[in-house]
Amino acid sequence: MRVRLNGDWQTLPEGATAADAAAVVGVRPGDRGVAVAVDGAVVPAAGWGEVVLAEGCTVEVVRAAAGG
Amino acid sequence: MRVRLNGDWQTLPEGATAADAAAVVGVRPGDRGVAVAVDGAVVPAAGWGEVVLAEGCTVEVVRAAAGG
Amino acid sequence: MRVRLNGDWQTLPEGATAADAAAVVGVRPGDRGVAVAVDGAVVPAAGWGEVVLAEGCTVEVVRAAAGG
Amino acid sequence: MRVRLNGDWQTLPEGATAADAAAVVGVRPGDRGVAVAVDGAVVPAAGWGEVVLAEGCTVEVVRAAAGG
Amino acid sequence: MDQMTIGGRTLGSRLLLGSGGFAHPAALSGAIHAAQAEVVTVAVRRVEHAPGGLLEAIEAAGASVLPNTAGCFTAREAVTTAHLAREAFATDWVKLEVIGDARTLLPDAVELLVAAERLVADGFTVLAYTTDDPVLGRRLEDAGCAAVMPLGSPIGSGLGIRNPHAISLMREAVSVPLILDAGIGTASDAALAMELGCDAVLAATAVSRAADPPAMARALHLAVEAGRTARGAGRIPRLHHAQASTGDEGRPEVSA
Amino acid sequence: MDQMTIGGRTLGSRLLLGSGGFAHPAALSGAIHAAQAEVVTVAVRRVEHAPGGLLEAIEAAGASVLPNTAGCFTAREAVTTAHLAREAFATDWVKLEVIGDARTLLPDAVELLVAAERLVADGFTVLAYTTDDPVLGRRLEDAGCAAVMPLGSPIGSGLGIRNPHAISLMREAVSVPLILDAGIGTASDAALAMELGCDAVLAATAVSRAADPPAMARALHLAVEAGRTARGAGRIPRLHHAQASTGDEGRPEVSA
Amino acid sequence: MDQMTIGGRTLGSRLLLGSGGFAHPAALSGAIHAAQAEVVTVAVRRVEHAPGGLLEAIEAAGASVLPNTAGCFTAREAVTTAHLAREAFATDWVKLEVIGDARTLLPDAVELLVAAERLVADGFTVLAYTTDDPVLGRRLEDAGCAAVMPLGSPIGSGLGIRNPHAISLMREAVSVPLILDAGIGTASDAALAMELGCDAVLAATAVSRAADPPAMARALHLAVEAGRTARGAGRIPRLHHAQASTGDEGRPEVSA
Amino acid sequence: MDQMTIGGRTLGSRLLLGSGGFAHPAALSGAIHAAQAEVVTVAVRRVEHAPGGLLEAIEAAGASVLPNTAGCFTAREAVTTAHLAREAFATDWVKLEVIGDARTLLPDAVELLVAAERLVADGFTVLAYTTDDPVLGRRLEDAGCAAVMPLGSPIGSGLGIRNPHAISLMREAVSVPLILDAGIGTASDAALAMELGCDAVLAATAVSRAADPPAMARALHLAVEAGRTARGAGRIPRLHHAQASTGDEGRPEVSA
Repeated sequence: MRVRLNGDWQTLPEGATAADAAAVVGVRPGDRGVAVAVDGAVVPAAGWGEVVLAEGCTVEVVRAAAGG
Repeated sequence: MRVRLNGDWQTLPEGATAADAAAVVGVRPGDRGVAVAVDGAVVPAAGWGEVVLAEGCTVEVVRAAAGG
Repeated sequence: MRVRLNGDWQTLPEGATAADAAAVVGVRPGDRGVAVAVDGAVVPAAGWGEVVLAEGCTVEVVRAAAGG
Repeated sequence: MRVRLNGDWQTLPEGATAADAAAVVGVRPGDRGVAVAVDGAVVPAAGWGEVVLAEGCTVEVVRAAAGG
Repeated sequence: MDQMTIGGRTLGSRLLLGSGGFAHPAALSGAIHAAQAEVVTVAVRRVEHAPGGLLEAIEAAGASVLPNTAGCFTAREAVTTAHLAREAFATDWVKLEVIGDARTLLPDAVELLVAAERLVADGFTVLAYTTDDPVLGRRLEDAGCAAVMPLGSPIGSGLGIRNPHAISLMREAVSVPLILDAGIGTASDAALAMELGCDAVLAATAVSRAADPPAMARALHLAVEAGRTARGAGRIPRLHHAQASTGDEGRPEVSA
Repeated sequence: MDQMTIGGRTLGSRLLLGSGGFAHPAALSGAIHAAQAEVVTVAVRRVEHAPGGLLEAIEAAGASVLPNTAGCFTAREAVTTAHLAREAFATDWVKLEVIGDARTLLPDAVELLVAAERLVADGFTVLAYTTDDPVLGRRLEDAGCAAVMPLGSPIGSGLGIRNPHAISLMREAVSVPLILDAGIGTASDAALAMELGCDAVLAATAVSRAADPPAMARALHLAVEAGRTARGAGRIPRLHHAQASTGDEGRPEVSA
Repeated sequence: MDQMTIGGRTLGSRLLLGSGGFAHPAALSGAIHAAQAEVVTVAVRRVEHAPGGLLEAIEAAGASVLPNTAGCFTAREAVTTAHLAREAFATDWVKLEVIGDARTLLPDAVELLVAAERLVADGFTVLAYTTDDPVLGRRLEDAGCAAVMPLGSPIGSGLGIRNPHAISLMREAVSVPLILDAGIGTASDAALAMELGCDAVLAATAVSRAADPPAMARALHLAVEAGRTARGAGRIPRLHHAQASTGDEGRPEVSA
Repeated sequence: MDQMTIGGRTLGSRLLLGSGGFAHPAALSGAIHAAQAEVVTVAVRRVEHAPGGLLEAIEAAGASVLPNTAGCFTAREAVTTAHLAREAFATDWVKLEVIGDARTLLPDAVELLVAAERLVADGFTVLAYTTDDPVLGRRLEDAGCAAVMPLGSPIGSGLGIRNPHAISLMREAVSVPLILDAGIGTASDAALAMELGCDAVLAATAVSRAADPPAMARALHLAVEAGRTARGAGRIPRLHHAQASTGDEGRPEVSA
């Protein structure tokens, strides 16, 4: 299954969850200061393991960066 | 029949038209530089005689005034 | 003898000194923060008693005033 | 005889006049729009031939130049 | 001066005039002539408050009428007013004003844009009175406005161009004609507007309430041409120190 | 435009031009015509550095010559330079410059005043280039100067009028003609100078180093007339809030 | 200085800081301390581009985080970014930016208002970065924004407050806290903002790219307090002429 | 803040205060404390017009007295006044004012310089109130003045610094301490003075006639430190366009 993860196309196993995608970029549930959106909808940390990704979906995993 | 003509309530006979209202404020079809709106819709000069006013409607008869 | 003391013509006895003029406006030798000029020349406090005034001279007795 | 002519030391014959100096820089009496000063004093054109230069004097021959 | 084109129409004059505030009709005529204005704004008012003869006076002075929507606080009001004006004055042109505040008479960006889109769709040639916001200016252009009219300062304030930097950014942002509207107080304001890249200037109160309206009209006419010519002439750069206009070379020694 | 009088001579043009900085002589001629200038400044330089023909070019363009004392740092130098100029150009007029600093080319008040007094005594018509100091301006007038020429900003800087308030105070202080000299960068600067009460403007670098000198000359000519006309027209007051130029009376109800 | 309240939260400091542009994290910490800032903005970026530790550094310096929506060009982007920030940083606060132009980074009035309404409905405490348009400021307040943040000039330009008159009109128009955002270059800009009636100032580039960021942070901290104190102190009126601070009464005659 | 040295004396405070215009003596004391001023100017007046106790009040507030020559129109008057002050107050310091015009209270350059030379020769430490003319400033320094005090605008006018460019040129021209005197209206004026390179600021009317003098004194004290700190911090350059303080790198795709 292909998902667009932080701007890059990645291959994840079928049934992969938001938590799996987050893990690819080094983020685990419980990490502080991060957030995940799937197809533009924010997924609360508690739900990362339950949200199953769909083929072609967009996943964004973000953190605070220096900014104005 | 009561119509609100240029901000004042006026009594016009049943069946009165936009032309009749215009006449009240001294304007006749063919006068240059004037326009009439009934309930916010502009009535072309050619149609003044055909637009029959309804009870309680708003008629505005306007002309150019000095302005910025 | 007439002297111009702080802008007003005053009559002082012949032989009057700068000290005498100062006294007229309430100033004594040893008073702090005052100065005396006779005809535009500053007279040190120690010398007030010795400077004899001439007819028609100008005496100024000054102090600090509020100012920009 | 050495004179300082327009900033350069030049050798002129004894008895040379302001007119002679002017000639060195290409200016003749009657030329329009020029003036001569010897040691900081302006010499009217009519007098160029009569003003005899002294050893070491400064001669300036000027004209209009573009300027603010 | 070179001509300009708004909505397909060519104008020889880059000074537009407002008709409000004159002490009497003859003063308006005199000002139009002195300004050499080809376009004069008028408002739409009930006939009892509009004495008549204004159109004729403007046309007799050689100008054409640009109706405005002064006093409208909503897109709805402005759109209807524009339609009344089209019917009354037989022109598709409208100077679109949608005001957001009675004390400053500043435009309301949101209502303005809604009205502009609607009027463009209805076939109007829209000249939009706006803030000095380059992004809004671009949006008005994208909406199809024929000209964008940023304010220099509030209407009638005479404060001139409070933010020249913003006007220069508008010039970069907007391709349709840019007309400085509102705030002009005197000639140097008008010249500055043109130097900043405006295509034209609209003056109303500056002229009509000046002590001598025709004189101020003439002054602004000259200033607009001066400013446009100066922009085209390519001004010198600004320097912190001096630059001599007279060379030092060949300066005589005269200090002896 | 109305005429002005300096030292008993009547001038029809209120824009004076400097002759320095032009790329070639023809550019100067073109600028004089475009500026409609009647007075053009020239410097006094050694003949080797002064190619000749400048006077003739200026006169052919219909203007007369105003010699300056550019580059002089003392009263002594300036006085002698003025005398050389009188001899060479057969004019009593001199634009008196006594510079106090090479980097800013700002005037030296003390030397300036000494030179002015001397030249007036020697029969010159002195136009004094000065700071924007009203007290110094008055002193120069009292010394007999025919005109006082405050700077807007340093020579050639193009920074315009850095202190309009000072220029307006100078206008109150000085009765002889006031000519804004130095700093003009573009048309709006010249218009502003006139609005502040100056009687004329002198431009040099602004014209000669513009991308298109005759165009800038024309722009300044127009701006000077615009500014002077505007001053005479009596501008509107500046207001913090807006003042409607269109009355609200009789506005139709069109919001239904 | 007196405290201020935004969205029900009391702040002791009226200088907010941006975290962008610092050469290294320690510089940010030093600046927060020197600024005595309690609120520091951060952006939301992909984890690969966000090295981590920023939140901790800000909190260790005693400040709390204000997420921004920098880089968003539509209401949709900004709203989602705000939701991501709320999830990541456990705060309802958001500095709402919706940009309309990449070169000037000026806000887009229409998208801004749409996003503000949505975020308020979603329970956010919205601090809205806006133009200096008083009508838009009022609309943002009416939409429920907790603070209105007008720009002085474009982000990072250091041009200060280009239009003080507009900021003073915003103060009249807006009742919620007014925070001058964008354009601050140096201390006098911050002082002026407060004198015009702003409740606070946000500085980013002015501090982070100064030669000595903590020094500039401290300068702005002082300037904000200076400006606020001055506004409260009731400044003297502006006069065209002088008013002596020393009376002439009793001046001795010493000219003999 | 770092210390400054005038005429060999070290001062910890860079805000000097004028004693004129206060409603009552206690207001002066409060202002001295709030300003943390170490130097306070006083005038020299006939005893009948000088109620006494002023020196004591100033000293009790921890400051020392700087006599001025306010009201003098000639070098002669100023020199004698300075001598009277030295005798009365046992100080060699004098703030030298020689006024050239009663309405603007602007200095007379020529008389000022004559008086400065004389007083320096007489052993005074001269702080010279002057125009914003860099050449005159240099001449005053060359004459031996211990400090040069340019005006921002006329005394008591509250117009601030009308010509910041001139003040920056003065900073380049003068090596002795530069103290901005006259015209300060509010905190941002004082901050700007320091940013332009002044070493200190003198405020009189701005404080004494403010609605709340101690508050304004404190505001100016903060502003002076803010401005000086900002100058030392190395401000960012001014840019025509924006410069993002938040990078675009890593911005999430959230527009779906």
